[in-house]
Amino acid sequence: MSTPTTAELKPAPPPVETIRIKVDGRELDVPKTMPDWQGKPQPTTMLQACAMAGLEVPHYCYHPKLPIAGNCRMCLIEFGTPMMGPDRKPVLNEDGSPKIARSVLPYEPDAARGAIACATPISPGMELYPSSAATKQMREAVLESLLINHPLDCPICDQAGECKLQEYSVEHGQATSRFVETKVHKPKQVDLGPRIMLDDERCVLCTRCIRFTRDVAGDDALGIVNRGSYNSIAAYPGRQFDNNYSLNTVDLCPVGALTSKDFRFQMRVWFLKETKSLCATCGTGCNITAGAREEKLLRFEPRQNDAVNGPWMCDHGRLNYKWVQREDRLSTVISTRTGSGTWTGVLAEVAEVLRNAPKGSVAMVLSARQTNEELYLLNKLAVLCGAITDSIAREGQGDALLVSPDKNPNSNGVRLTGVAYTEMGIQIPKIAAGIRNGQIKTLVVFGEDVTRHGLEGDVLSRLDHLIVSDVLPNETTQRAHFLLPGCAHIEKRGTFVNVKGRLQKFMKAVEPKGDARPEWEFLGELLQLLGRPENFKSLEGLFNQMAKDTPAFAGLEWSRIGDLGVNVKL
Amino acid sequence: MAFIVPAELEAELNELVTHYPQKRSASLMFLHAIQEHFGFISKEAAEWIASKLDLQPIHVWELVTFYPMFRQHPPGRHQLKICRTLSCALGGAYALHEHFCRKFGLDPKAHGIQTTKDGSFSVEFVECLAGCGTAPVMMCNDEFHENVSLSKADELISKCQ
Amino acid sequence: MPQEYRLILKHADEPGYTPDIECYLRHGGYESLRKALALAPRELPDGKRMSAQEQIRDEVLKSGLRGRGGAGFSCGLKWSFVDRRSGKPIYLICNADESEPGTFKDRQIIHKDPHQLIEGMVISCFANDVKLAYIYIRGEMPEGAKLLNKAIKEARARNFLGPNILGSGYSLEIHVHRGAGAYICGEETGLIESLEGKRAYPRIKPPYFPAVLGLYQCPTIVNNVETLAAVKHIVAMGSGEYAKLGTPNNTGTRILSLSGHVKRPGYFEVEVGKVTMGELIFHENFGGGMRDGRKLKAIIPGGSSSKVFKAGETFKLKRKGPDGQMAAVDVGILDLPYDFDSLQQAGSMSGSGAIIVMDDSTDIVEALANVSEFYAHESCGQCTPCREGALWMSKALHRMTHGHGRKADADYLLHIAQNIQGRTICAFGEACAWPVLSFVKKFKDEFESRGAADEARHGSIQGATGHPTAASPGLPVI
Amino acid sequence: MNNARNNLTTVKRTELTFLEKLYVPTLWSGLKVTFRHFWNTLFRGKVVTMEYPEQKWTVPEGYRGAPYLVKDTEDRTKCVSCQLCEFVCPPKAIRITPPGPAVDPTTGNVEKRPKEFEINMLRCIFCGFCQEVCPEEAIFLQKDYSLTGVSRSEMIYDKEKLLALGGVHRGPIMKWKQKADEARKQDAFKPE
Repeated sequence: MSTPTTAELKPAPPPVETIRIKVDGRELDVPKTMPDWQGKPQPTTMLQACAMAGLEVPHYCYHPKLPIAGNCRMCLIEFGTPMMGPDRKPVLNEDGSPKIARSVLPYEPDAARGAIACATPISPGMELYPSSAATKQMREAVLESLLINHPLDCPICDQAGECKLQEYSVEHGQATSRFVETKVHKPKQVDLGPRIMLDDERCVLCTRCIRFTRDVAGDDALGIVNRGSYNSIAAYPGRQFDNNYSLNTVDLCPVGALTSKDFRFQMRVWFLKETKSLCATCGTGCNITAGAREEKLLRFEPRQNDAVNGPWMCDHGRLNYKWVQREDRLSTVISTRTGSGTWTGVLAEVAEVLRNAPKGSVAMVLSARQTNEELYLLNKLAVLCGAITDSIAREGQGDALLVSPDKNPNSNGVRLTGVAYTEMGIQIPKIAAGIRNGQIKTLVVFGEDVTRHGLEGDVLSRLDHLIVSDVLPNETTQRAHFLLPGCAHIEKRGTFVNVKGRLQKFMKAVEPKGDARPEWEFLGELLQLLGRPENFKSLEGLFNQMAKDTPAFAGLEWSRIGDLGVNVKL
Repeated sequence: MAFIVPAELEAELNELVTHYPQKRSASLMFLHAIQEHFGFISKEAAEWIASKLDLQPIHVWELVTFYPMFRQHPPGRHQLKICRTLSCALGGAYALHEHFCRKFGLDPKAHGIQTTKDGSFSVEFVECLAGCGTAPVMMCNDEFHENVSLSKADELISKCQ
Repeated sequence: MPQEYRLILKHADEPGYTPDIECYLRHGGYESLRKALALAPRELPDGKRMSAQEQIRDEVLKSGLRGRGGAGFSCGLKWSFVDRRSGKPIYLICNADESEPGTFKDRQIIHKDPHQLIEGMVISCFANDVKLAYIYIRGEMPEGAKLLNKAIKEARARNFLGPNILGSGYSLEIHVHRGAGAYICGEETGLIESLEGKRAYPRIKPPYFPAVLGLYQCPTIVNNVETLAAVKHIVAMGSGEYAKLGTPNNTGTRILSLSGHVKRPGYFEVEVGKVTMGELIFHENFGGGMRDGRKLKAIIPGGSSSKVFKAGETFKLKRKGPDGQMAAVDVGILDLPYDFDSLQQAGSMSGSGAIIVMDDSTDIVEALANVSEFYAHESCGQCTPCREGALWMSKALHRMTHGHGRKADADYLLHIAQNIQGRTICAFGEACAWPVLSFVKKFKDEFESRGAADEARHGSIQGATGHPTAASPGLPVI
Repeated sequence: MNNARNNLTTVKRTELTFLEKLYVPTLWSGLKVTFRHFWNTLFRGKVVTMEYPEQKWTVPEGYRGAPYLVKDTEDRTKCVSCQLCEFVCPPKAIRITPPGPAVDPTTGNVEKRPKEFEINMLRCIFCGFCQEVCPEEAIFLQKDYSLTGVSRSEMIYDKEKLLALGGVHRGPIMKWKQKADEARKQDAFKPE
């Protein structure tokens, strides 16, 4: 029990069967099988073997989490196999090493024949030549083919900067093309659905989008129409490509054919500051990369974490960032009692109120959208004031892939930090009754509009003190006597525990607006004002302190969580 | 315009489905049958087939746009398909095509399907019809014609009219 | 004197021979099937038993029958690859998608003697434990499909097909499936995809070898019409007799399709390798010589995808000399025996047995432009080199034939074609690249002089023309 | 390392001679230039200064003056807001606001224009990187070298001002128009 990172420390796996091959002349033992896109063991492919040798084989249609198509031909590599004599025994060189037959065209023994590395399994003694002249030539030729009908409109293409066609052209392409004919023109600006725009001219027909939506999202909405060079990706005319995972096709698209309407033309990607964060829309806790420029959030993209979301995320979560920087965002700290507008003043007042509150006269409603660290500090505060605490459950529709029916990002954090033990919201009627009968005089609310969860306006109006921290205005914040503007998770650091018990940390992508501050900061100050000086100076310190005090997190340290999180015992 | 499949045709189609272990396989035969009956594959037809075979309409549409024999628009009452591939080209298929086009006032340079204004004929070049030994060959609707000389072509037109 | 040897088409062109079952039965039809079904298991000297099915498969292997569809691969070997242990049903598909330009042999069998094909299929299915088989016939042969459907009905009525065939306990269903105008359906995995109701996109091999993961991911055999018809005769006459026809390693008879500028185009069934190219074109029993007293210029020996021969070419062929040793002998094009191996040694292939003859009036650039337009139209567009390259070559040739050629276009075309062959999912890459490679290499002067003349007229151009005739005629606009 | 150290040679500073230490000859040679100009201006009518700003200097070809945006011959902004100049600009003088997804269908298949394009001429160092990087030939360093204003904000030139100053570019590149024309000529698929 001393190491809660148990999920990572499985017993040593049985020794894997390996195959000895040569990659670019270097001997290498690779496992006989590797997991395929669904995780089932399949014979190791040339591409995987090259990756193990530290060589990236360029590809468009191949994606580790999609079935193999083998149509882009970009991953063609030259290879050789041990020569077999007529007696089915290997032919040997003079020095006793097996003689290798390079793959050649059967009808043209001087020309090398490539195999697609993404689909061709390796065999013992095989030699791969991913850096040979012939391989290089094959790549050049495929790139030339892909580019002849490409519109080359990088200046207006949103993919520019993260486009595989650009990258490979620089890395593997040739400087000039011989093409002098007119290009094939295809539909541009095709409205595929509410969130996706398609440019068929840019498409390299890798079919990643088709395979994703068919085999992963389970909505077989896309296909190829027409034939030959006129092939175009399309949805059925009149049918919207609108499933909740459609935007993943934008990430998958190696070129700028599929673009997100939301992000389209908003900013060139090279200006984005990318921050590792989490999606807080539901309990799944998909890992994301938040892109922002000059404190303006511009997009969320999934960040691969096979323990949680793989490389995907849902559209709803991806687009759920705009509220953070809304105009009416709470940005001033307010005390209606003194009209004070400074943190020092208001926190002093709040401390005064809580210090003088008799035991049992304080209640706290704390959102499961707060971070573990904040909940930990709030729980401390609750103990100090002898307060009754609870949180609000938020149930909704889930699906089979990623969306969880629990719409709180940190329900488990609420439980593990002791804010609510079993069922969330069970104490709310008790708090309401307490306020009604005058027993509870002070209510602390963090991140919830309690008027919509059983503590209506007339109940709140009976309170002596209503201390509220939130991000956006609502009826509760309007009634607050003390308003402490907080941060959205994307504006601060912290940790959440997802529905499956994975503790994950997130970083700060943008600065909060105005007076707004991370809650853990002012909570630390508040505790200090209440005579409970805390030891932490930073979030790291706070986390480590919390981990020591909380049984579920025992043994954890901020620096050891890593980008992909760790499993904790629920 | 409602898309209504007559009962006999539907029965025929239902029988076709039983030929295959998987329903989807029948889609090509469905398209043939529907096109034979209606002359072309409309959007409604594609959707009807899709629902009949438990497919997405895009699956059917992929086929309609892939296989050149399927039409998305009504062709002429008599469809003249002239083979343009090498043996027939050597045997005079281009002259034959031009002959038809001039006769009907169509563009002799266009290879794709062209329909006369009155909708009676449509002329198009198609690829190899597997009748190379008797070039030039052509099809008039489902009929196969070999050694089509220009005079034979005229006969064919008058027979159609 | 070279002449035809009619085995498969023995009766087809006889006066009064009709495609119905009565006529077929009168000519000894379905006797081979009876023979096959009645085969008793044989005891081998080593004590093993050889079932009837194994015996037929062994016969086909021993007969040396090579696939008549194009690749010329041993039929018996192909059958031996079938995964019989998977527990999944085995399917057999008759590839009647005869679409290689120049070929019209299968049409003769289907139209004139459909029962012969059915009988060959039933025997082949029996030999391979197939319960369900399909005939994939090209869409452009509606008449053939009707005839086959009728023949199947007749055969079923006589219990040559259906449940418990002739009381043997063996059951088989055959259905006719129509294509819809896609050349690529002749490729076996493309055909399988098409039969599954999808776009005819050939599958990647590995892992989708039809013998293991074919139709509906089950083991599948895909054989040409003529191959299956030949199976009937192998069973009828025994592998030994059959192998005596033709030449070693090129056994049996073949139906050759002769077209182009010859006096007597048509189909001829011959013993493989017993007739030379020159005899086929010039002998009065066959082509009867060039039309209008013209001279021979070029021969496409095995369907439009095979590499062209130029008149007057000679090849080094390995032949057994009088001393019994293999030696390289110079063989002129007209003395080239028409068989699988000789043509391969001459750098081309016999493909589907379609010979297209061109005389000296032929504009070789126009001819290649015609062939290239065919391949640009027929490319399925699944994989990059062929999708982009086939249309690219067609566009370049269209430009050349429309007065905007360049001297450099010869090398330009070779460059494109070389980047297609051997890099695609299926053999279509070769099919579209080979004509270009061989035409341009062998008639380079014609390409260059034409380009040079255009350049002299227009000055050097940079992509002056469009491609006004769409390479996809009738391509739908959505 | 050792080798490099051994190869070090110490260059001795040359001692000034007595005459050089006097500095008078050097002073004198400088004054000679002054006197020559004085003489030439006064008596030989050779003027080396001009009465700026009434008189203005004609700049040579290739002079790097202020960068302005240009329009094409059909009065369309050439800039497609690719933001490469913004990225490459060493003093970060350029600031582009890319547009929303509004499309102007009359301009072929160009889908993008800058909503706002600002150059802070106080920051601009006239290096010419923006012109060099521009894939659309939409920004050129022109011959303007005299930029004045009475406030800092006045020195931030906006899109309208830059376009007005930039004028029309008569270069042959009209790639978007050509693309649209080419597409219209094609059989199989036509835009619109």
